[in-house]
Amino acid sequence: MSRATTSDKVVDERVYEVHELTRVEGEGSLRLRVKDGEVIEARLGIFETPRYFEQLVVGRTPDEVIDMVARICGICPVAYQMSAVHGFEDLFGVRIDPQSRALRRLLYCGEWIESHALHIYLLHAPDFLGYESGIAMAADHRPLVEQALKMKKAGNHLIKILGGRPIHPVSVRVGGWSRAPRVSELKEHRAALEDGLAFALETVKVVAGFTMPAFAREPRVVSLRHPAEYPFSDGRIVSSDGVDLRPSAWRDAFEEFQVEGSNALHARSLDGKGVYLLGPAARVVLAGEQLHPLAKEALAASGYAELIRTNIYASIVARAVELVHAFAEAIDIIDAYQVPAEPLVAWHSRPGVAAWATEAPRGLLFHRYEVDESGRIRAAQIVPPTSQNQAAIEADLVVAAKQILDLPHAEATRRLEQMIRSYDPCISCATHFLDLRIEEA
Amino acid sequence: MAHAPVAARPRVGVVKFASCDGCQLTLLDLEDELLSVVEHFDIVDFPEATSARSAGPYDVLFVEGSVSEPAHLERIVELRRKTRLLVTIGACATAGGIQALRNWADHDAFRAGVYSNPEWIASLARSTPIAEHVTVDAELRGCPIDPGQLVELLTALTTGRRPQLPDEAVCMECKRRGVVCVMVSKGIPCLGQVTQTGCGAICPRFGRGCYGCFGPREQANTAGLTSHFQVAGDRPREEIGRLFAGFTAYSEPFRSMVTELGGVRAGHGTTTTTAPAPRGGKA
Amino acid sequence: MVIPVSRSFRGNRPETEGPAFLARADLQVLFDILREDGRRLIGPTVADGSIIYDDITSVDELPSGIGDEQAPGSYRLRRRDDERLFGYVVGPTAWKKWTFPALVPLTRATRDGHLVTFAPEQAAPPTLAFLGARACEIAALGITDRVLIGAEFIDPDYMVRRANVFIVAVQCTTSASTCFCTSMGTGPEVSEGFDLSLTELDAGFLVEAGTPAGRAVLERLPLRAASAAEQYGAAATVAAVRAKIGDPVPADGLHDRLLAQLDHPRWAQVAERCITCGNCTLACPTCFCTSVTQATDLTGAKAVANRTWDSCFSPGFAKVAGGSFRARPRDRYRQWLTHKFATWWDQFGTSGCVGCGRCITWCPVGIDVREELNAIAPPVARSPESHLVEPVAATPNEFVIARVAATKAETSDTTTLTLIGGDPAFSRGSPGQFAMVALPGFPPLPISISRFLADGIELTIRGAGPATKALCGLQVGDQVGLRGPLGNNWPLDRAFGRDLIIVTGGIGLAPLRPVLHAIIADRRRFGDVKLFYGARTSADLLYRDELEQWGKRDGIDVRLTVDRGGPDWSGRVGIVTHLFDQATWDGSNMIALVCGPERMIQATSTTLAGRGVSESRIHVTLERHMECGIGLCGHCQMGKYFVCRDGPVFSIAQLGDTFGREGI
Amino acid sequence: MQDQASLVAVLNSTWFASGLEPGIQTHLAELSRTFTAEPGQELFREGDESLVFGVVIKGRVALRTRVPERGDFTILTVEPGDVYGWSALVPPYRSTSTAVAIEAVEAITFEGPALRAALREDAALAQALYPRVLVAVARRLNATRVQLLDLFAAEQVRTW
Repeated sequence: MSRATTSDKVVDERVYEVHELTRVEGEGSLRLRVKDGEVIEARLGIFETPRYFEQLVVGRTPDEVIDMVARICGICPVAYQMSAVHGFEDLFGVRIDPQSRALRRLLYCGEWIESHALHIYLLHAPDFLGYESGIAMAADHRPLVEQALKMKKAGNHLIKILGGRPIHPVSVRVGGWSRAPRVSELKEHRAALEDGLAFALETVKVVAGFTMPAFAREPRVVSLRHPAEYPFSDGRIVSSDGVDLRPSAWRDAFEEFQVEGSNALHARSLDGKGVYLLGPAARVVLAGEQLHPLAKEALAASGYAELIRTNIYASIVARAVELVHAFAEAIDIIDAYQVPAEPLVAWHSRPGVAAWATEAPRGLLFHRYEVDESGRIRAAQIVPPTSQNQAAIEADLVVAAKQILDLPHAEATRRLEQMIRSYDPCISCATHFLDLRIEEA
Repeated sequence: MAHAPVAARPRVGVVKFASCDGCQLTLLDLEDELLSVVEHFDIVDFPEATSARSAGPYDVLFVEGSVSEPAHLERIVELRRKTRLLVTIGACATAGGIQALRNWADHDAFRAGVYSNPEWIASLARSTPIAEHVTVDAELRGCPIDPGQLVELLTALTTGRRPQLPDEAVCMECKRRGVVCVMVSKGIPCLGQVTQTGCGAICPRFGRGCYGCFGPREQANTAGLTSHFQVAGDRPREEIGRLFAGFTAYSEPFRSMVTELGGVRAGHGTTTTTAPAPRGGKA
Repeated sequence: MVIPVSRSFRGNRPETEGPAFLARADLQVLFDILREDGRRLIGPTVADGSIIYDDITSVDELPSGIGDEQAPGSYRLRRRDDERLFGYVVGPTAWKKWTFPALVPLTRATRDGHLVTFAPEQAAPPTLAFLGARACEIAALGITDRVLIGAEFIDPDYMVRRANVFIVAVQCTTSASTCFCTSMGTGPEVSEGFDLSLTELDAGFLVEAGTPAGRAVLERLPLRAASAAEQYGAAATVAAVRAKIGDPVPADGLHDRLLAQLDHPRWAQVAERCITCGNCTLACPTCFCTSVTQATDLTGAKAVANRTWDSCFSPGFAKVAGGSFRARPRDRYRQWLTHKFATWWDQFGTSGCVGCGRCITWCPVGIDVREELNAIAPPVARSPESHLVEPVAATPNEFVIARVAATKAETSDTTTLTLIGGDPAFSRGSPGQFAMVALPGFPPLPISISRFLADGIELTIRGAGPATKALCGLQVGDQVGLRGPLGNNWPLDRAFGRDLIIVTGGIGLAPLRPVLHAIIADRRRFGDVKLFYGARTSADLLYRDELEQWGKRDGIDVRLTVDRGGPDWSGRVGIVTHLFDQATWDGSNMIALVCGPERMIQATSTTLAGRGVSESRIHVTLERHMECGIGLCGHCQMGKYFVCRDGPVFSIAQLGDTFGREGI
Repeated sequence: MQDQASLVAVLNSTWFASGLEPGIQTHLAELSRTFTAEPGQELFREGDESLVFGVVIKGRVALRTRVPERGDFTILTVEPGDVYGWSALVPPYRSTSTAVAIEAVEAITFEGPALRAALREDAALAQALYPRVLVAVARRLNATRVQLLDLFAAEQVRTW
């Protein structure tokens, strides 16, 4: 994959180009060609090296798959474990202990906190405040960054209590947990979560105070929705225009396809309605009703409840609101926690298709595995949120292009980068591939 | 004073090859130390964390990820040229990573099984550790690396001493922490004896067998362990092979065990030796 | 409440001194008394599929009706068909977890410009009561006492922790397939080393006091006299256990037989199965090997030295700059087994094994020491060289501060430091002794003392690694931490009235330099004195000026030779032995002092023997990996010696056939 | 040219020839002659035919070998009591190094061809002498091996 597509030297043509996007996870590039005011090319190039996960898991057992797919992403390993484990338990008909289920939500809270805090303060906020990095930002806003790190640590530590380490935790197994925490272990962490909650609420105010570049477009949004809880790993896949599916049935409405010049597959909906948006903004729009009361209040108070539908830059507010939710729900779960009677319930493999979608910090993450008679994976498909968002990002680049034409070139390029960061693209996630043979099968 | 740090405020770079970014993220996960780390180290290049870029030279370069596409080949040599101390971080950089499982498979079958247009994508037939291409001054093992070991390495750099990275078995960590051996007391197969410690014996502490993400320790007696699994544990060869076919599978002697016992299905959809339907949870 | 109850029973205590009976229902009273006395109770409880020793407060936490089944490489809990509270054998982790913790902070150090400080960590251990210690486990504590507080050097941390423990022993009424206490003479009967002992019967316990402290507690228990039947029943059960275990490892002559088998092919065979994971050593109740790691902050101004359990099975354990002295797994297995069952006797006058069977059960691949052993042995006396001076900072965690008064570059990579202060003990040290030298954040290093001054010492250091380079980089005014003088000395007194030959090479001249100073100070007491000194090149010769003086002025036959003769060098070329291969002089009245790489020592002693210098008159120094310098950490063990404590000077005769043998 | 008696005495004082039977010593003495060299004087040159086998009595002889582009290197110095020129007794009778006196040297020397002839004819002489030549060469060999180990070399110092 060519890492530096050199800009053509056409007289009346402007090229906005970032050969290596920074403050995003993974390796991607941006290229926007505008000719006589008309956008003729808008591309988020992804040159992150392929690692063939869908192939690597072939022949492995479900529990091995849970360990392996976590390695797709260092920022959201839990999401990968969650989509996989729920898919297998759905296929095998495993009923896990209610407390085990609560712990799964708690684990997801930890990841949302860690990922959102990282993105808001270390990756995205510097754009609004004009710094090259969160670290540089600390020079002028040390208390803010220190608090942010504390918040991030609270999330990481939650994952560590449950899974041994913040990145690639080890305890999620088909049937529950290889080890369930003692009540005291969680209670000891409660105070840190209380502090985190307080600062998360503060964070909503802080980011709502940022000046958002003008941007107007109402995308089609997709996420999980659950009648009783904010969506993590359960509910139905819904869209702003009437899609309503079991989390296992993603392929009934969507498909992936390969695009030249990208190591990631794009996704589109089969009904031809094209692009759609995933992530915090989509979830808040579709499932805001189930937000924790504290998060709901914060959203209302922020004055962004409507704007996050149309202004992609405002996704940072949605992210902050979810931060509040994750802290608040984590505390509720800990208060109600009892050690599961049976942390790991026995199960037996059965052949068939194990498919499920859960809500990664960046949006809907779909896994599909064909399990054979010997309990091994025959084929796999993994559709991460970023490859689904990619089309939406490129569509928005076109919209944004019209608004930045009068800006100085460097400033315009920076603005485009900022917009891309609004999606919190996770490029190493995106670099995974559909196995077309499944289609034929 | 007595000690001779690498430099007053070393110029540090953090770069990635084929990886999940988890190991460089570990640097950002040093929430308590991060701000004082950047006081003692001049982080000149770290794309995931800052838009400020530098093409080197570097006093210290942290390299994440494995060499797995053609462009990587010259890039790592070029980086080595600009670097005083090159430190590989994580299983991908030190062992080739989970993606090195493809080294046992037919790469073209892999690509064809994966792409409608494989010709659009460049990748190498083998995913290989950095040390297979350039001299490495120090390595942090693990998938991901251990924050404590990262801090140890950073403080060793500022103090000018040799970093203390144990070459012993995970078992030592289990015993020091009073963790009851899962293999002896539960019959769970565990690679702890042949795996280098540094993780803090996480898996045994969480009721699982070690799956070797820190890679083989010095003089790892994998053959001895394997024959024990076969004889005492009565486990099929291919199941033992899959134990070794993990995140550091491409490091010897794990590599030989995978080659000898199987455990990686070559290419897409091919079948493998029979194994009993797995039983999860408590039997 | 407890106390009134127990008081009310006072009157009922038996007049006879025989064992008393404690009803099962009253065991909690013992718990409460011990806790009222301010003790944390550590006892058996079920956790994570095994019976571990942990904090407990109530009888309900005991493994009631739970037993264990142990076999090589396997441990499982099983339901007993009774409700016995102590119906198991021994848990996975030995009591040393509390008396000799896996991690102990030793020293806190700081550096501020030139100034350094070293503050020993003071252990403030909890007051504990061990409930349910078995005969083998109590024996193990006794052995550890000998090792860590029984000789001239002591481990202060262990001492305080150990002193704080009240031991409630429990007689074994059951055994595991892995037990062999009977062969090791440590059980199953508990006969000493306890404060209280319990023998469990269905209805309760026979109780006996072993110490005044135990007696004091016993007097507060609700007891009645044990019936003859109860006493007989208890005795019979324990006797049955002894009978069941039998004598799996007959122990007569084990020491000698084992040491006679250093070349047995079995070492290689067992090494194929052994994973060298170290589990056996860490599960062992008597293994005491440790390593020290340095934890520094980013500024390097603060450092903590932590001591952790280590194992002779780890590749790095016996490593020195040149490599490991026990490179092969077979060497390490042999080291462990011969130390446990043989050389332990030479060092401590006891076996290192108590027959608890942990190394068998917790060996993941089920290697059974009993199978690997072949029979028995009487103790032999230890033969340490005594110290001339009581060293300062004699524990592993103390240091005295000395200041660099001068530095002299001897060669491109070697520097001599003059250290002033420290302690007068250093100046009273004796040629051949060494000092442990520490900089905050760096591992302390054993460095030979190359000159004794009225108010300090000189150290000659070759900058080979970061720590030694840091020492070579010290400037005048910088401070270092010192412990010593340690190790034994060159037996100069043996050379009075005799001829003396000193053969050395490279940095090896440093520990011999004080010998020459001593000779010159008292030249007449010695006969003909030769100094044969080799170096790689002429540029690598140490103490050039002094060498010249010794030859010209002090009547010493100084002969230099180099391995590589450059154009600038008109002196001798060739290895040191070459200096007297051709000689015709008679060594029958000669004492030889040799210091250098082991291979050079071998070549030299062979040649010397050819000159008629007997092995008992050839004294050499050995290099080994030293960490504590006082025989407490185990790294420098060589056969029956700790090189740091019993050496570094040995006669070839003393070393016997272990010298030059691979993997010792 | 010294008289027999003193030559025998001198020979006897050396490790190489001490304790030989009187008969053999006399025979050796007949074949030998004393030899002196000034500092810097070259005794023989590497590669030339080796004509002289000698025992150093006083002074020191350096054995040098030439390394192309690095010049002469002293590989060994021969000290009193030791022999040089053993290649005069071993085919192809060519010197394996260049010998230079680095101090005033006194030696007892034997003409190679003559000594070889004598060893061929006088079985007793051969029987007594060859073992000692062998020991001398064996010592060279062992010393060379130890030298090759480069025992005092500093192990390569890395940053870590």
